Amino acid sequence: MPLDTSSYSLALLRLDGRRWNELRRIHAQISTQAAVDGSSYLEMGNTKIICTVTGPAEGRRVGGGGSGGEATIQVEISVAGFSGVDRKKSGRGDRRIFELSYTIEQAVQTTLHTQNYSGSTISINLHVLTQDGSLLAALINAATLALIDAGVPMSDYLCACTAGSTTNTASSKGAPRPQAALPGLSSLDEEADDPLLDLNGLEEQELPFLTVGTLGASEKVVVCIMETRVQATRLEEMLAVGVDGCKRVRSIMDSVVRDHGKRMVDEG
Amino acid sequence: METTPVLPGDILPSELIPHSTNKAVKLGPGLRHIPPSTVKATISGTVTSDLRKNAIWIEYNGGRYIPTPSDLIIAQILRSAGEHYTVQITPHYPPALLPHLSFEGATKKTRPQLKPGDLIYARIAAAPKHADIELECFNSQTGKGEGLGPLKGGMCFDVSVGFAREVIKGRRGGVVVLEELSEKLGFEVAVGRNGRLWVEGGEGERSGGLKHVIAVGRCLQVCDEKGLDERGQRELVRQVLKGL
Amino acid sequence: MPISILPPAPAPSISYGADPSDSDDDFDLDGDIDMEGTSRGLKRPRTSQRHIVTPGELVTDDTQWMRGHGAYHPPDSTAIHSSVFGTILKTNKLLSIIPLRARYTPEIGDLVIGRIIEVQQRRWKVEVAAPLLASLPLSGINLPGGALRRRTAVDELNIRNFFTEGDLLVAEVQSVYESGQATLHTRSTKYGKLRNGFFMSVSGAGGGGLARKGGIARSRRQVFTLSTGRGGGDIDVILGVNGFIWIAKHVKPKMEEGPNRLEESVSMDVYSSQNNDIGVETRREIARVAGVIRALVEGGRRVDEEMVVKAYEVSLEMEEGMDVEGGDFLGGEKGRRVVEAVMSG
Amino acid sequence: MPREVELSNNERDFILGALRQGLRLDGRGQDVYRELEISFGEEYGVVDVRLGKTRIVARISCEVVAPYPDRKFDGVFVISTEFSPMASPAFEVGRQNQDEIILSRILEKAIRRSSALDTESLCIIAGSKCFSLRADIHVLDHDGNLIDTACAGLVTALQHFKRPDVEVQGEKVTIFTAREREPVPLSMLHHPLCVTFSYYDGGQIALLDATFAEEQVREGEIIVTMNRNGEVCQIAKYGGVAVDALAILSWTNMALVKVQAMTKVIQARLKEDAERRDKDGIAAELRADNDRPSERPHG
Repeated sequence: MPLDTSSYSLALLRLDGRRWNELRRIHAQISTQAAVDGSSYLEMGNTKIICTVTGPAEGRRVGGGGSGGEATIQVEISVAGFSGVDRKKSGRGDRRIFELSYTIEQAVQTTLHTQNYSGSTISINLHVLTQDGSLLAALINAATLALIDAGVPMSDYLCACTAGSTTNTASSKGAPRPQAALPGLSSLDEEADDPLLDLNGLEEQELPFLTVGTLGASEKVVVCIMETRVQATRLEEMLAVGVDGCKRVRSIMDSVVRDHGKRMVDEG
Repeated sequence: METTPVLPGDILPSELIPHSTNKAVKLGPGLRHIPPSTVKATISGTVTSDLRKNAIWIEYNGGRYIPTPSDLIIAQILRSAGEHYTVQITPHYPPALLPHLSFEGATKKTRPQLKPGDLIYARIAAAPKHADIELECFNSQTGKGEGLGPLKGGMCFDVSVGFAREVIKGRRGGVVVLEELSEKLGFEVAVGRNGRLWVEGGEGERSGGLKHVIAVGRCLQVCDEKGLDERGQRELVRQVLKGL
Repeated sequence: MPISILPPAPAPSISYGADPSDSDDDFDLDGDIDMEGTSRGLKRPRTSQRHIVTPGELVTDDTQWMRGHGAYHPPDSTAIHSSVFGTILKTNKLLSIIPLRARYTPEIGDLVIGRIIEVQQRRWKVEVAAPLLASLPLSGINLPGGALRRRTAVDELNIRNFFTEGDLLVAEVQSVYESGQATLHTRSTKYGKLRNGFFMSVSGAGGGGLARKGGIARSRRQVFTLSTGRGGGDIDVILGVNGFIWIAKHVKPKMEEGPNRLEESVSMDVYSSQNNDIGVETRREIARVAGVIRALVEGGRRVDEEMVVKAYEVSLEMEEGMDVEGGDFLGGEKGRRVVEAVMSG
Repeated sequence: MPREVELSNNERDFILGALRQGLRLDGRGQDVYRELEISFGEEYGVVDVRLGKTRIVARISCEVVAPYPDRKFDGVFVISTEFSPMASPAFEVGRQNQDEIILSRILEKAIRRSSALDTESLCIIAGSKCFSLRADIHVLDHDGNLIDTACAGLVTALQHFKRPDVEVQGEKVTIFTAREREPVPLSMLHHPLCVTFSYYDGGQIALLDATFAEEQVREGEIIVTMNRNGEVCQIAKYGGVAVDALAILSWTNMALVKVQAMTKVIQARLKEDAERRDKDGIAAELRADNDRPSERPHG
C-alpha cells in the first residue's frame, strides 16, 4: 500500500491531520469487568484493547521450584480476527504474538512489586479489538491500567508510545541503499526529516519507528523495541520524542485513574 | 600403582587383579564381576588398583557425576520442605535430601537456616538405587562437622569430574596447581567430587581477595581443559601470579 | 460496570499538563492530613478519605514518616512514594496506602467463605480469593464424636468424609504466615460446611480499611438471619470478608446448644453434603437476597447487614407496589432503583 | 529430568561483587568480546562459529519451489533454529524454549525484516519458480551470548553460501550443477550483526558478550543490531530494569564500533576461505572438463 509521504513536507500535517508531536485521542476506562480482579479498556486512536487481570492467585505450580520468591506473570494476548484490515485467524504458535506477550511479561515483572506474592500468579489477558498502529504501546498501557485497578503494587505507571521518523531512506519498501554509499552522503537530504509521535497503522507500514516504554514520567526506559532499519543518527530524536510522548501518556492515564477513584470515593 | 587402559567389555587380565589370601577383592566403579572369577570392564578408562585395600577400580574422566556413598560434594539448596532441605547435586540428577538436623550441633532451634541457592559442602550418606539420595553435613558417629556445612561467600567453579578427583588426590593425582598457588596466595578451597570447586579468598571481599579467587579459579579451569602436566601447571601458575 | 459506548467526544486537548488532576499531585501533608491522628490523640487511625494517590506518586519526602503497605522508597531515596491506587491511611507515624480495589489479604480473625481445591495428607487447600490458597489442617476442624477426641490415623485416611474437593465452608483465619498464606479453622459450631443455599462472589473486595467500596465491609456481624416475607421463612446470610457470600435457608440446630453439650452436637451430620428440603418460597427469597446484593455491588455500595436488610425491604415494597410483570429479577434499571431508594431512605 | 542450571547465591554475589570492581571471571574488560572463531565446512554455506565456549553451526541450503502467491517476485527465505540438549541441560528436544523463540524472532528481524538478503534475486520466474533458502541454526554449546553468535554465524553463512546458477529461456529453466557452472553467491544488501549489552546496577555497568553465568545475574539486556554503515536494523529491550535513554544511545554508538570490528574479522575469514577454495576450484574444474569426453560414449 504505497503511501504518499511527500505531502508531509509541504503542510507539515500528517495523513490524519496531526502535527508531528501530536498524540492521537486516548480514551480509557478502568474497572470495566466485574468478574475479574482488575480490568481496563483503552483506545489509542483506532487501536482498541480490553485487558483483564486475575490474581495474584495461586496457580498451577510450574516446574516445582519457587521462582526466587516472586510472583509469576502470565500474559496472554488474543488478537480478534476482525481487528486488522485483512481478516486473519492468528494461530496459537504465532511468534510475533509470543514476542509481544514476552515483552509485556518482562516489562511488568520489573515494574510490579511482586516480592510479596511468592508462589502466586498474576495473569494478564489482553484482547485486541482493532489495530491501527502502536499495538505494543497500547497493550502495555492497557495492562498497566488493569494492574492498577487490580491493586497490584508497582513502582510507577508503565507507559508506552511509538515514535517514528519521516526518513524514508530505510523504510522496508524504499530502495535499499547500496553498501558502498557513505553514511555522510545521505545525511544531507535527511536534514529536513522530522520525528513523529504516535504512529498510526499506515505510517507504521511506511516509516521507521520504535516503541518506547518508560517508567512513569522519568526518562528511564523499560521497553525499547525497534523493528525497522534506520540511520543511527536518527535514533536520538526518535527516542527523545518517544520518551516525551510517554510522559504525556502517563498524565492522561493518571487522570483516568483519578477520575475513576474520585467517583468511587464520592459514591461510596 | 599400575595403569592399563581398558575398553568396555574387556576382560581384566588376572595379573591385574590383586590377589590376597585373607581379604576379598573389592571392585570399584566401572567393573563388573561375572562368576566364577571373571572381571569385566564396563567403561573405558585406566585400571587402577590399591593393593593395601585390596581394591581395584577404573579411573576415567568425563561423563556425569554419579552419586556414590561417602563422596564429598558441593551441592546447592533448592528449597526447604518439612524436615529436609531439597538439594541439587548436578542438574542431571534428581534432587537429594539433606535433613535439617544433619549439621554439627544442630537442634531444632539452632539448625542453620539456609535459603534456596545457598551452597553446602556435604557427604553422601546413602545413594540407594530406587529412593532419594541422602546427604549429611556431619559425621553421624562423632557428631563433628569435619569441615562440612554451609559455604559462605567465595566462588564456585565447574570442572570435569575426573579433574575434581585428581585435585582431591593432590600431588598423587598429578595436580600441583593448588600447592604452587598457595605459596603466594592465601585462599581456602573445598573440592566436590561432583565437579565443583569452591574457592574463597580469605577475609573481606577486597579487590585483592576477589582477584585471587578469580586467579585460582582460572588456573584450575585451564588445568582441567588443557590437561596440563606438572611442568605445564607450574608454568601456568607462574604466569598467572605475574599477571597479578 | 460494562463498557459504555461513548458518543463522539471532542478530541481532548494535548495540554494534559494543565489537567486539574495535576494540582492534586502537589499533595501537601500539612494541609490535608495534618497530624490530626496524633494531635487529637485518637486511637483509631484516620484516613484522608477524599485524597487519592496513584502509583508512583510522591506522598511525602518528610523523613518522620514510616513506610507501610502500598508505599515504597525508590532506590537511593528516603521519600515515600505510593505503589498502589488508593487512599492514605496513617497510624501514628506509619503511612500506608489502602488500595481502592485489591484482592483479599487475609488477616487473623477474618470470617471467610472458601472452597476446597485440593485434599492433601493432613490438610485441605482452600480457595479464599487470596493470593495464595489457604490451608485448613485436619487438626483445625471439629471431629465428630466430641471436641476432645484425638485425631487418629483413621481420620487421615477418611479425610474426604469431612471435606472433599468442591465443598464450600465457612471458617475463621487462625494465623497468617509471612508469605501471606492463611491457616483456617472451623472449631466452632458457627463454622463448617455450607449447604442449603446459594453462593456468590464480589470481586475486588480486598484492601481492608474503610476505603472498600462496592464490596463487603468488615463489620461486627458478618453472619445474620433475615426473616423474609412472602412465606420464605428465615434466611441465613454469611458475608465472607474475602468477598464470598453464602445465602441459605435457616436450619435450626437439631440439639439445644449448651456449653456442656457442645461435644455431642458435633456429629457426622455436620459434614453431610445433602441439602434439606427447601420450599419454592424460600428459594425465591434466597434469589431475591442474592439479587439485592448484586444490585448493591453494581451500584458501588458497601455490603453489610444494614444495607442488605434495608435493600431487601425496599425490594419487597417495590414488588408489592408494582405489577409482577418484571418478575423477581433485580437487574438493570430495577436494581438501580432499589439502590437509590435505599440511599435516600 | 534435567533442570535449568540456576546459579548459587555465592556465585551470584561473587560475580556481581567482581563486576562492581571492574573484574570479570575470565579477565576480560567489560567491552571486550571473546575471540570469534569461524571455520567453514566442505560445502558452501556451512559455518561453525565459536565465541568462547558458545558454539553454533549455521547451514544454508536451497531448493526450487513455487513462490507464495502474494509475493510473486520474491524468493522464500526461512530461518530455523534448534537448541540441542547437549548445549544446556535446560534444552529439550521438540519443545520450544522461550529463548529459542526470542532468538529466532531477533534473527528474523535483524536479517529478514531489515532486508539484508535481497529476496527478489531469488526469484527465477515470477509467480512460478523461485529459490527457497533455508538457514538452519544449531546451538551446540551455550555459554552465553547466543544471539550475537547466531547472528554472526548466519550472516557469515549467507555470505559464504552459493546457489546453483540458472538459465531461463522463456518458460524453460535450466539449473546447473556445481560442475557445469560455478555457483552464484547470494545478493546481500548489507550485513547486520547483533551486539547484546547486559547491564547491571540500573545501567551503570554494561557488559558485552556476557557468559552464561553473567547473563543469569544481569538486570536486563538490550540487543542492538547494526550494519557497518551505521544503520540500526533492530533494537530489542524486552523489559528488564529501566535504564536511561541516553545510555541506550551511547550503547548504540559502542555497538557500531563492535560491528565494524566483527565485520572485519568475518570478511577476513571469508577471504581466506575463498582463496583456499579457489585453488581447489580450478583444479576441480579442470578435472571435470577432462572427465566429460570420456563419459560421453556411455551416456
